[in-house]
Amino acid sequence: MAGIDYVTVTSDVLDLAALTDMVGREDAGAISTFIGTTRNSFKGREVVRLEYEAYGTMAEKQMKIICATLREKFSVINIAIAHRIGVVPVRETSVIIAVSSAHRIDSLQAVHYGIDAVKELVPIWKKEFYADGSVPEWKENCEGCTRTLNAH
Amino acid sequence: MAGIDYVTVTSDVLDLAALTDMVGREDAGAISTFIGTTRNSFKGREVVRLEYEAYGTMAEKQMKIICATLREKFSVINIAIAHRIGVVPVRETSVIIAVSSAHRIDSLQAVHYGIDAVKELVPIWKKEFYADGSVPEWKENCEGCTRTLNAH
Amino acid sequence: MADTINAQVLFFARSRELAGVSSVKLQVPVETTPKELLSLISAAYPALLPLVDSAAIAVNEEFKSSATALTLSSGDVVAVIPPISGG
Amino acid sequence: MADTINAQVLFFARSRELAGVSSVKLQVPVETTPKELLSLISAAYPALLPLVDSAAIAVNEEFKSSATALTLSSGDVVAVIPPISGG
Repeated sequence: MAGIDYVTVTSDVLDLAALTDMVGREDAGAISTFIGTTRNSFKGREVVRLEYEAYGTMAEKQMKIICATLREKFSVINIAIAHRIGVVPVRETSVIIAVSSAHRIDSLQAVHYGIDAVKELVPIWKKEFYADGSVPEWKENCEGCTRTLNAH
Repeated sequence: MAGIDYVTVTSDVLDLAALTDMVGREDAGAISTFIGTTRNSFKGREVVRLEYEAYGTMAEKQMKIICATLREKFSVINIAIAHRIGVVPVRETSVIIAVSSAHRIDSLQAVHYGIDAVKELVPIWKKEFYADGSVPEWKENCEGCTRTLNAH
Repeated sequence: MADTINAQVLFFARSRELAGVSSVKLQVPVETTPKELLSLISAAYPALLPLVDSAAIAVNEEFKSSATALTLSSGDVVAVIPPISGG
Repeated sequence: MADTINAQVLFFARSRELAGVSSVKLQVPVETTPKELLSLISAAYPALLPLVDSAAIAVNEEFKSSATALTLSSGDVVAVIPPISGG
């Protein structure tokens, strides 16, 4: 039975319960999720909020590629990848990955792989705003890394 | 700042959103969850429901031990482990583990370790009921395994 | 004869079904092992024999290894723990 | 002179802020590479120079490796992709 690959880039608040319910299925014994939230600090500086921007159409394409890769590597049933754009205040959710599988190891590994892949391959950017009023900064998931992006 | 170790064995429906919100915290950038659900089959036989039974007080003690182990091994903030008892119909949730951390790898690894530990150490049992009317069976997480339980 | 105490013994899941009870009081040795306890309990409840090799023993809500030397006291709670299947 | 086309170039995040625009039309060579495109785009928008070494290029919503030989067509969309930070 073909599984769901649900992807979205949205300015709406993300609904964990809805996404988890979406990936559930009668033959699934396991659902794993990852939820990225806005932290109140970064390297000692107080963060008041994050603002996200996306190349929306390409981001969703890249997410579909990630779904296909997850299906190649793991025995999964349904996949949901959702990313929020616009302002995301402290404690709120910016990204959710939810994956279902018959047995737990597959969804656990798939979610881990999936969030790493999102952070590497999906054209979305966050800008950090600080309490001390200093200049807001565009962040990089891979500061100082050797770039592997283009190998894909 | 000391973190939450929330554990519960309950006949109530488990609330993923509430548990996830419980483990969230301003300094958490990541929350990972595992949700175990009732599958509609086991080795080719159609399952209509599961019934769970627990040695409740000991189960919660063992869950607290698991929380302590997670804190030794991973840099986590808050932990919630909830297990449902009584009838759990197909697609419904029997167990939730939710863990928050500053960075994703810790909560991802802690949840994986945590569900494995629950399945190994927490005195809860499930009985499977089949559509073909055959005798319901008490399952074992570790059928044919060398028992390591008592080493703990 | 070695000293004995009157211990509360709990049964769960398959052990409860086989024993036909959830809880009993049994005379057990003060100095014993989980292996010995299982033998003794299954002597009192022969229907439990199929579980003797796979069940664990918990004393006061702590798992005890099969050959651990135990010293039991009045009021101790012994549980017969069949292979678990939670999660 | 080699053939050129009028490509749509998109800017995001820091590249959008530095360029001061989200989208422009630029004459670019039909035969090119991402590295060459970045040089050409930053010649048109010198404020983008700090990003030349860290940005990637996507053509029609696909990442292209730095030295990949590209053949562009009318209507192609080129995006300047700063280092990403989603998730």
